[in-house]
Amino acid sequence: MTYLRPNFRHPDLPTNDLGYTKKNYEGSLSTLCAGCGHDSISAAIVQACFELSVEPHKVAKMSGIGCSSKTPTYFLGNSHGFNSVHGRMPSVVTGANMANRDMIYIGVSGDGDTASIGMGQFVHAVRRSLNMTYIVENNGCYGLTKGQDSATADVGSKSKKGDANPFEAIDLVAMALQLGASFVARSFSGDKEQLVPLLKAAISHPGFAFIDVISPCVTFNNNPGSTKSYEFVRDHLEATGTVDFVPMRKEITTSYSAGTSQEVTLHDGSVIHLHKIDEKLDIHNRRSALDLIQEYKEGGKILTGLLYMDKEPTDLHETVGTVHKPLRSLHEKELCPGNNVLQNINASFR
Amino acid sequence: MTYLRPNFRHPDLPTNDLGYTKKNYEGSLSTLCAGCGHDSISAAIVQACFELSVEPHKVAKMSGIGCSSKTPTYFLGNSHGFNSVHGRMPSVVTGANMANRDMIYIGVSGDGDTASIGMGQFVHAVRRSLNMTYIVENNGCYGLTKGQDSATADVGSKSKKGDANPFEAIDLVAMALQLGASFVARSFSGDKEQLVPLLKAAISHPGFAFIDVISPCVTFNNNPGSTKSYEFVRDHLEATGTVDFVPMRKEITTSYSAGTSQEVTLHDGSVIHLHKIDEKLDIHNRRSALDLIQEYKEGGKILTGLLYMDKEPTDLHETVGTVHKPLRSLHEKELCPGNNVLQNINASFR
Amino acid sequence: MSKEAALMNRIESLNDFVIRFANVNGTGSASANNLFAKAIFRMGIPVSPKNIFPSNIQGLPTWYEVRVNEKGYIGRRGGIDIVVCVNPQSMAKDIEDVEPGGYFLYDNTKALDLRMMRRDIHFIGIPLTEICRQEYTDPRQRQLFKNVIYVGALAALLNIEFEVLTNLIADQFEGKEKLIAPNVHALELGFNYARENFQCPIGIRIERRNNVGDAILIDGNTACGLGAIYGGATVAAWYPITPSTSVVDAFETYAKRLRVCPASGKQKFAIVQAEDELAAIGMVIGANWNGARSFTATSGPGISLMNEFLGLAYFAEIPAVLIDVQRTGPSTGMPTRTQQSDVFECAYASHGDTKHVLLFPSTPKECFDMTASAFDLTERLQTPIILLTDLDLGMNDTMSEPLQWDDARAYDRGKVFTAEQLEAMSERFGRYLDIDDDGICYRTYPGTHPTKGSFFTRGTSRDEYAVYTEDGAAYARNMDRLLKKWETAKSYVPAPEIINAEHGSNIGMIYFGTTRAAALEAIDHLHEDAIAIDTLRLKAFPFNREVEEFIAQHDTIFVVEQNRDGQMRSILINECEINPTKLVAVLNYDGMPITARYIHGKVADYLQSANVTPLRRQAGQKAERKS
Amino acid sequence: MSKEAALMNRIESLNDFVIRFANVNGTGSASANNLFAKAIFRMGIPVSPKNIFPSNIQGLPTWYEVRVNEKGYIGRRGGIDIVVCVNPQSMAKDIEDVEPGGYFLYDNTKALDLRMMRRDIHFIGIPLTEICRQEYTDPRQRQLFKNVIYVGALAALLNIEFEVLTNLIADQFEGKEKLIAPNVHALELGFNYARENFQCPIGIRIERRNNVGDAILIDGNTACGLGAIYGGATVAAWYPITPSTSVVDAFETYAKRLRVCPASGKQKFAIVQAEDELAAIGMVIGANWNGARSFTATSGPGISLMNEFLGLAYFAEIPAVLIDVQRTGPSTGMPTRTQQSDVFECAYASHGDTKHVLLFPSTPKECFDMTASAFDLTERLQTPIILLTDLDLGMNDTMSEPLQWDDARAYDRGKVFTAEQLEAMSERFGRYLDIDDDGICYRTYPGTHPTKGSFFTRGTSRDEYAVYTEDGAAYARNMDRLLKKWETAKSYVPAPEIINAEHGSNIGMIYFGTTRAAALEAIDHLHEDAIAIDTLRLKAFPFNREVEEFIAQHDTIFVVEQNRDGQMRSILINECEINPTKLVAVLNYDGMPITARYIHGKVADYLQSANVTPLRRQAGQKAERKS
Ligand SMILES: Cc1ncc(C[n+]2csc(CCOP(=O)(O)OP(=O)(O)O)c2C)c(N)n1
Ligand SMILES: Cc1ncc(C[n+]2csc(CCOP(=O)(O)OP(=O)(O)O)c2C)c(N)n1
Ligand code: SF4
Ligand code: SF4
Ligand SMILES: [Mg+2]
Ligand SMILES: [Mg+2]
Repeated sequence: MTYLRPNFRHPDLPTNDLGYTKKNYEGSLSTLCAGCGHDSISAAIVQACFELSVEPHKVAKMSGIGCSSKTPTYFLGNSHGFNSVHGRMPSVVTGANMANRDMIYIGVSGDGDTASIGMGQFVHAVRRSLNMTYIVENNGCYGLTKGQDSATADVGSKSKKGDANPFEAIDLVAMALQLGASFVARSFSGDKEQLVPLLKAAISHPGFAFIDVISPCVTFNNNPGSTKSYEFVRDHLEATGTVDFVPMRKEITTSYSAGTSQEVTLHDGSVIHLHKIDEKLDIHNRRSALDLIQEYKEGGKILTGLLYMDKEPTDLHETVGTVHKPLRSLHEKELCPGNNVLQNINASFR
Repeated sequence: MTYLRPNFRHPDLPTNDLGYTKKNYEGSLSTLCAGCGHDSISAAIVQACFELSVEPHKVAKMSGIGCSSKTPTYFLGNSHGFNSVHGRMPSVVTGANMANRDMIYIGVSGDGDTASIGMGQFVHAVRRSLNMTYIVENNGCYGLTKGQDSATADVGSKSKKGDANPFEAIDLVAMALQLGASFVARSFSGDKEQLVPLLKAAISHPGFAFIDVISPCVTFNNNPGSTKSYEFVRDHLEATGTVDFVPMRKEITTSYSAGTSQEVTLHDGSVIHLHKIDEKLDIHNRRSALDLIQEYKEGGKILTGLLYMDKEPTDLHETVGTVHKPLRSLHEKELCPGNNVLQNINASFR
Repeated sequence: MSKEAALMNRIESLNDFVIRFANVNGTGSASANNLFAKAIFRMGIPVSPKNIFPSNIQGLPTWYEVRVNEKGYIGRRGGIDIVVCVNPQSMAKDIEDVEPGGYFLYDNTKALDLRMMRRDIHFIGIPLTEICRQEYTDPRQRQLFKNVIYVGALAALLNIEFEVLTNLIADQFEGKEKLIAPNVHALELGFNYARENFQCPIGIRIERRNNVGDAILIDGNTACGLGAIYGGATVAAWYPITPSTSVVDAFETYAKRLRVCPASGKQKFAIVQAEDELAAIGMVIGANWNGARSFTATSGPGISLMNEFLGLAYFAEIPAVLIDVQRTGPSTGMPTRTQQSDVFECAYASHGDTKHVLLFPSTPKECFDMTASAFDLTERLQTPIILLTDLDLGMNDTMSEPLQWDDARAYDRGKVFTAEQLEAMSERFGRYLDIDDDGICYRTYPGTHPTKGSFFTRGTSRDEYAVYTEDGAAYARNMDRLLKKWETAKSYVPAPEIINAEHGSNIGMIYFGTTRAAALEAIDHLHEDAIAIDTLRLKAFPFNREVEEFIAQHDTIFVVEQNRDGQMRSILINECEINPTKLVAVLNYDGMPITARYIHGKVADYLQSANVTPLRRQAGQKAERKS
Repeated sequence: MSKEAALMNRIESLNDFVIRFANVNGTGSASANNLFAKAIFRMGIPVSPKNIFPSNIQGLPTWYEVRVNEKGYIGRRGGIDIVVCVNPQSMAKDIEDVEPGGYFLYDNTKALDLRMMRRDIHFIGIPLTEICRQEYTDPRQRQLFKNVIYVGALAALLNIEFEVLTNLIADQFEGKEKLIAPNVHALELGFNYARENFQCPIGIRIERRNNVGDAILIDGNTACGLGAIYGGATVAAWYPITPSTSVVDAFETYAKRLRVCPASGKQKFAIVQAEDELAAIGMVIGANWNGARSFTATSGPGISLMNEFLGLAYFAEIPAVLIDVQRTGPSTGMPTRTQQSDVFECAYASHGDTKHVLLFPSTPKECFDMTASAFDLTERLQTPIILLTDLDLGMNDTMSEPLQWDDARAYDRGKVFTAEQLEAMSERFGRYLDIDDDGICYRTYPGTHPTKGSFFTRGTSRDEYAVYTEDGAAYARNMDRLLKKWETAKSYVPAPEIINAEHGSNIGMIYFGTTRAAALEAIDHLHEDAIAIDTLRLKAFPFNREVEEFIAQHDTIFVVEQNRDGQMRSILINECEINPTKLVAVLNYDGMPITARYIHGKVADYLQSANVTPLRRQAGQKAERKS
C-alpha cells in the first residue's frame, strides 16, 4: 500500500526524490555536550540519508551504550531504533538483519563500546560480512563514564603523542581491513564534505561497511598542555575534586581537499594531523591500504577517506543461502510442514 | 629454603641443570584421542621446560575449556594448573601475573577458545603485553563439542581450500602481529624440531609470546575426499547417525629444514603445505612479517617458524610500575598505612 | 553356563529388567546398543535407554543402560540385572554393580582376573576379540563389529526375535545396502556362538507384547528442534555446548529437508553459529525485535552468560525463545551428567527486579509441543520464554506419544499494529500504553509505516511513549505494569498435570520435567504400601491458581527435584507465599537421573519417621482424577 | 520580601529543613553546593546532601538536595522547604515541589513567568546572571561564580556564619591560593545582595550546634576504596560503570599516596582497567588464586556479566571481593538512580546450585570496615564475598563515625599450607580434604614447593585430591561439603544490629543498607504514635541464628527494602524457612532513596487496617537494648 506524504511538510523546504524534507530525517533534541563531535556525525547521517532518499522507516538504527550510542535518538525520528547493551550492538544487528534483509542497518558505536567490551562481536560481525553500516564515533575515551582512556589511540591529543602511550592503541580500521571488511573508511566528525559522501557510500554498500570517525570529546580531553583561559577552571575543578564543569564549546569543523594534509586544533588546544587520501591509493587492495595507513601513522598523520572497498562483497544472507523474501514475512503456510509430514517423521522413530 | 631433590628420581635418567629428570615435568595420563596433535604439543612443552631447566613449580599452567584446554593436566604435574572457563584464560592469567611477577605463565587455548568466545580477551592480553606464553592448539574446529567449524582457517584441509570458505578465516598470527605482540610464531604439532626451540624461546621471552600451533584433530576432520578404508566406517556412522567411532590413529610427525617447504598428509588424506621460515626474514619488522605470511598464504602455503620478536618488550608490570617484589608476597606492614594516617584522612573529611 | 552357576539362584524375569553395556567411548558401540534397545521396542515392549558418557571424545568408559519394562515404567529403576562389559578399564566396578543372581557378559578372549570373580552372579564369557580377529582384517572393522556381535549374542540369550534385528539393520542402512550383509553376518556370529555355548534363554527373557502402541522412541532435543520447525522459527543463533548442541542440529537437519524453497533451492530459515552465548542471545533478541521467530539453545554456562541480555529482553519487552538443556552444575560441573539446577538462575535471571516465564517439558512430545507454543507465548507476552529440559530428556531416546500437529492451528503473533492500523490511527502511538489493561502493550515491527509507529527500544527507563525518562513515577508505573503482565501470564501458560489418588489424599507430591516417570512409578509402589498420594506436575512458571489450590488442599507435600538446594521448592514458597514447613524436599543431585526406588524410599522413610498416615479424602471431596 | 508574602504564613524552623538546588549539569554547581552543605556541617549541625543527577554529562537538570536536621536524622525526609533554582528548564516543576509556606530562590535577571506563580510560597529573586555579567568577562567564570554567589546569598538568608564559608574556601584552595580571593569575593556579592534586598534571616535559620561530634562527611565509595587499601588489596581490576567508578578511583588516589615505595617510586599495588566486567572478575579470580588480595567494583549490568565466573569461584573455591554499588535496574534501567535490587542476583549468581556470601553496609564507616574485613572473610571461606552498597550511599557525602583501624589487628589469610608445612607432610596433599570438618579445606599458593602441594584448579567436578571425576558420589560429597562451609560461614559473617523498643514489642522491622537512617527515624515517629517496634538490621547473608530468633520472637515483621519484588524478604523466607504471612513487605522502588515519611505511612496504615496493636513485652522478657 502507499501512504500520503507526511502532511506537516513545509512547502518551501527542499525535498528529495521521495518528496521528503530533511525534517523527515531528523530526530529528537540531543542531550550531548554542546560541541560534541557526535552531534556533527548525527547531522551528517541525516544529510546522507536525505540525499540518498532512503525511506526513513526502512532504516533500523542500532547502538550499544555510551554517549555515541545515545545518538540514534537524535537522528531519523521515523526509524525504529534499538539502544541495546554495552558492546553488543553487532549481535543484535545480526539477528535483526537475518530477520529482514530488506532494511538498511546503521549501527552506531563508540570506541569503548567496540574496542573494549565489544571487540569480540565487532570482529565476528566483520567476519560474517553482515550487510550493515558500522560507525565508530571515536573519541579515544569513555565519555559517558567521565573520560577514562579507551583502547583506541588517544585521538586528537598531540601532547600524548610524545610520551609513550602506556598500551598499544588498537586501530579499528587496520583490524577491519585485516579481518576482511568489504568497505573501510576513516573520517573526522567536523568534516562534513568528506563524511557525508562516505556515509552515503557506506549505506549504499551491499556488505559490511566500517567507518571510524574521529569525534573529539569536548569534555574529557584530560591533557595538560592547554589554553590559558581553561587552566583557571581546571585548577578550580581539580581543587574541588568535582568534574561537573563543562564549558560551552563550538563544534570543530574542518575542510580540506584530497591529497592534502590538514592541522585541526581541538578544544584543549592540542592538534591532530589529518591527511585526506588521494586518488593514488588503490582502494581495491587491502595490503596497500594497510601499508599506507601504517606509513602515515609513522609520520604522525592520520589517513582519512575511503581506504578499501570490495565492489562485490558477499552478504551473510548469500553465505547462509536464505530466500529473497524477508524471513520475518514468511507466512505460516510457508513455514509449517503440517501434520502429514509429522506423521511420517513419527514413523521414522519407531 | 631449599629442598631435597625429588627422591623417586631414577639415577640412570638424564637430568637437567637443576637435577630434574624429564619425569619431573610430565603430567597425568592424557584422555585425548589417540594421535591427537594436542598430545604432541604437551610432549613438546615437557621437553622445552626440561631443557630450559625451569623449576616445575614456578610455572603456572592456565587454560580455558576444550580438548586443548584440558592438556595442562597432561604436562608439568608439579605445577599448579587452572582450567578456568571457556574463552577467559587471558583474564585469569592477567590477574595471576599481577599477583606474582616471578612465575612463568603458560596459557594453553584452542582456536574456539581464543578466536570465538575468547577473542576480546585475547586481543586485550596482547595489547597489555602480558608476560606469558600464549599457545593456541589450532585444529580449526571445536573438538570437545564434536567438530563444529571454528573461526580459524580450516587448518590442514586441502579439499576445503578449493571451495570458498563460507567465512573469512581469522588468522590469529596476523592479529597478534598487528596488535603489537612482542613474540609471534607458528608451528606444527608434529614438528618437535621446530616446536621445542620455539617454546623455549617463547617461555624465555620477557613479554607476550604467542605461538599458533597447527594441531590436527584426528577425529573431526569432516571433509569428503578421504581414504578408502575410512569411507566404509564413515558411511556406517552416517547411516546410524552416531559419531562415536574414533579409529585409532598415530600422531603425525614431520621434520624439514629451514627455508624449505614440506607437504604433510593428514589422517583423512588431505595435505597441508608448510613452509619453514628462513633466516632471510627480518624477524624484527612487523610489517614485513605480515606481508610475508600473507604472501605465502596466497601461494597456498602456511609459513611456520618465529615470525616476529621484539627483544625488549615492555611487560605489563613495567607499564603499571609495580614493585619488584611479587605483590602477593607483600606483608601487612608494607600494605597497611595504619591508624594514624587514617585519622589524618578523617580530618580531611570534616 | 557353568554347573555351579546353574546351582545358585539366578534372576528370573520376563520383559522386566535392567541391562547395562560398558564400553569405551569412540569404539562405535552406540549404534549397536541402539540396535538392541530398538529391537525390544519393536517387539512391543517399553524400553528406556540411557547414555552415561564421559566428557571426552575417545578412550574413556561409557555406559548404556537400558531398562526393559512391559508395564511401561520408563524411569530409572536403580540396580542392574545384566552387564555387558567390553571395557577392561571399568570391569571391576561393572562386576560389583551386578545384582546378586544377575548376569555378567564379557569378552573372555583374555581370561578374567580371578580377583574380580563373584560367586553370586553368572558369568557369560564370549571371545569377542578372538572372533573378530578371525573374521576381519581391517582393525577398524574388528572394533566396530565387536559391538554388533554381542548384540547378536544377546538376541540368543534373551530370546530377541532375530528377524526384528535384521529388519532394523535393513532400515538403518537403507541406501547403503552393501553394509547390510556384513552387519547381519556379525549378528549371526554372536547369535550362533551364544546358542552353541550357553543354555538359551537365560533366566531373563523377552517375549513379544503389544505395550508400546503408536509410541515413538525419540530424544527430547530432536523433538525441540522439530517443535521450532513447526512453531515457525526462522532464525536460530547458537553456540555449541553439551548437552544442547543436538537441538540446533535437529532443527538444521529438518529445516534442510522441509524448509527449502524447491524453486530457488534457497532456505526459509537462517542458522548462525555465534561466537559465544552472549552473541547468540543478542541475535535472537535482534531477530525477534524485527518480527521473526527466533530461538537459541544452550546449557548452564550459556545461561550465566546470557544474564545481561535476558534482563534487557525482560525490561524492553522483546520476545525470545531459549531452550536450556540442563546439565550438572555449578560452573562446568559434570557436563555429561543431568540435573535440574538452573531453575533459580532462569526464573530470576539478571540484576534488578526480573522474573522470567519457564516451561518444563517431561516427554519428547512435550518438548515438541512446548517449543512450538513457546513462540506463540513469547510473542503474546513480549518477554523471553525459557524451556527447561535436561540432558536426560534431551539426549536419551525416550518413549513418547507420537507428535501431533493440528493443521487448523494458527500462529498467534501477539499484539502487533499493522500498517493499516497505524494509518487509521489518529492518536499518538504509545509503545508502552497498556491499552487492554492486561499489562501487555502493542508493538510495531520496524519498517511498517513511513511516519507512524516508529519507536525507540532501550534498556533504560522510558515512558508510555518509549521516550527516555528518569522520572521515578514513570519508572515505577512501568515496573508495576510488568507485574500486571506477569499476572496475565499465569493464565497463558500451560496448567499443571494433577493426578489424584483414587479417593484423594491429604498428602501430595509436586515434581516437574524428567522426574515424572520415576515419580509416577514411586507413587504406584507407595500405593502398594497402602500410601495414597496426590500428585501435581508443574508445567510452567509462573504458577497458576491450580498450583496454589493443590498446595492448599494438602497437609504435607513432597517436592521432588534433581538439584541440591530445592530450587523449585523455594520458588513455590516465594511465589505462592506458602508456609515452608508444608513442603518436604526430596532431592537427587548426583548427576544421574532420579530413580523410582530413591523417591519411594525417601517418601516412605519420611512418612514413617513423621508417622504421618495419609488420610483418604471422603468421596465427593473433589477426588476426581484430573488427567 | 514582598509585603504580601510577609502576610501569608511561612515555614519557620531552626536547624531543621530540606533545601534543594536545581542546576543544569556541567555548570560547576557541585562544588558550590558542597560548600553550602559542608558549612552547615562545620557549624555542628547534621546534614545529608544527596545528588540527583541525570545520566548524561552536560545540559540536563540536576538536583542537589540537602537535609539539615540538628536531631541527626540524615535519611531523606520527603518534601522541600527551600528551592534554589538556577535552571529555567526545571523551574515549573521546582516551583510546584516547594512545601506551602516554603521559599523559592531564583535568578530574576529574566522576569518570572507569571503562570508559574504560587501565592502560598515565598519567591526570592536574585539577578545572578546580571551580577555576573557586570563582574566577570570570561563566560566560564560568569557561569562558575554564579553558583558561589547564591551560596553567599544563602549565608545571609539562613544565617550561615560567613567565616565558616571563607575558611572552607581557604582549605579547598590550599596550594592554589590565587583562587581564594575571587571565590570569597563571589560569596560576598551574594551575601551583600541578600542583606540589602531581603529581611535576613528568613523563617528558616541556622544556628551553631555541637551535634556532629567527631563525625566525618564522606561518600561510601571513597570509604570502600580506603577499606581496600587497609584490607591489603594489591590487585584491583575493574571496568567503568556508574555508580561504582569512584570506588577504584578512590583506591587509586590513596594507593598513589600511601602505597608507593619511597625508594624506588614503584607501586605496591596494580590497577588494571579491564576490557569488560567478565575480564575484570577473571583477573580478580586469577590474582586471588595466586595469593594476592584482589577486588573489583561494579554495578548491576556488571554483576550479570560476572555470573559465569562467580559460579566458577564458588565451585572451585577461590577468594574474590566484589563491590556492587547498586543502581536502578533491570537492564540499564536508571543508571543514576538508587535501588537495592541486585540482592537476589548476587545471592544465587550463576547456574547450578550456588549461594554467595553478601555484606550490607549502611554507613561509610561500614563501607570501610566491611570492605577491609571482606578480604579476611573471602580468604577464610575461600568463596567470593559480594559487598552490596548502592548509589545513595556510594556517591553521596554521608555523615559517618570516623574511620578507625586497630593497628594490632592482623590479616587472616585463611587456611594455606606453607612450604614448611608441605615439606613436613608425609601424607598426600588433598586440596579438597575437609580436614577440620568445617567444610573449609587447605589450599596452597602456586609455586610454594617443588614437589608437594601442587594441584589443578577447575570448574569441573573433582575429588578430594582435585583429580577430575565424573563419579556421582564424589560430586555429591563435594556439594554437601560446600553446604557445610555455608553453615560455617554463618558464624564468620557480622551479626545483625538489633535495637529493641524500650520494653520490646511483638512487632519487628527488618531492613538493611541505606534504609537504615530513614527506618530509624520512622521508628521514632511511630513511637510518638505509641507504636513500639523492635528492629533488626541485616549486615550479611547467610543469616545467623540471631536473625532466626528475632523473626521467631515477633508476630508481625515489616521487611523494608528498596526494590519491587521484596527480594530480601524472599531470601529470608527461603533460608530461614519462615512462614511468609509473618513478613510484611514495605517496598520503595522509584529510584529515589526511601524516606522516613514513606516507611512511617506504610507501617501505620498496615497496623491500622490489620488493626494490630503492638503489645509491649513484659519487662524481663529479653527487652534489653542490644546495640
Ligand atoms: C555492562 C556495562 N558495563 C559498563 C557500563 C558503563 N558504561 C556506559 S557507557 C560506557 C563507555 C562508553 O564509551 P564509548 O563507547 O567510547 O562511548 P562514548 O561515551 O565515548 O561516546 C561504559 C563503560 C555499562 N553501561 N554496561
Ligand atoms: C560458556 C561455554 N560455552 C560453551 C561451552 C562448550 N564448549 C566446550 S569446549 C568448546 C569448544 C572447544 O574448541 P577449541 O577451543 O577449539 O578446543 P578443541 O576442543 O578444538 O581443542 C565449547 C564450545 C562451554 N564449555 N562453555
Ligand atoms: S562527554 Fe564527551 S562524548 Fe559525551 S557528550 Fe560530552 S563531549 Fe560528547
Ligand atoms: S576430538 Fe580432536 S581435538 Fe579432541 S582429543 Fe580428539 S583428536 Fe584431539
Ligand atoms: Mg568513546
Ligand atoms: Mg579447536
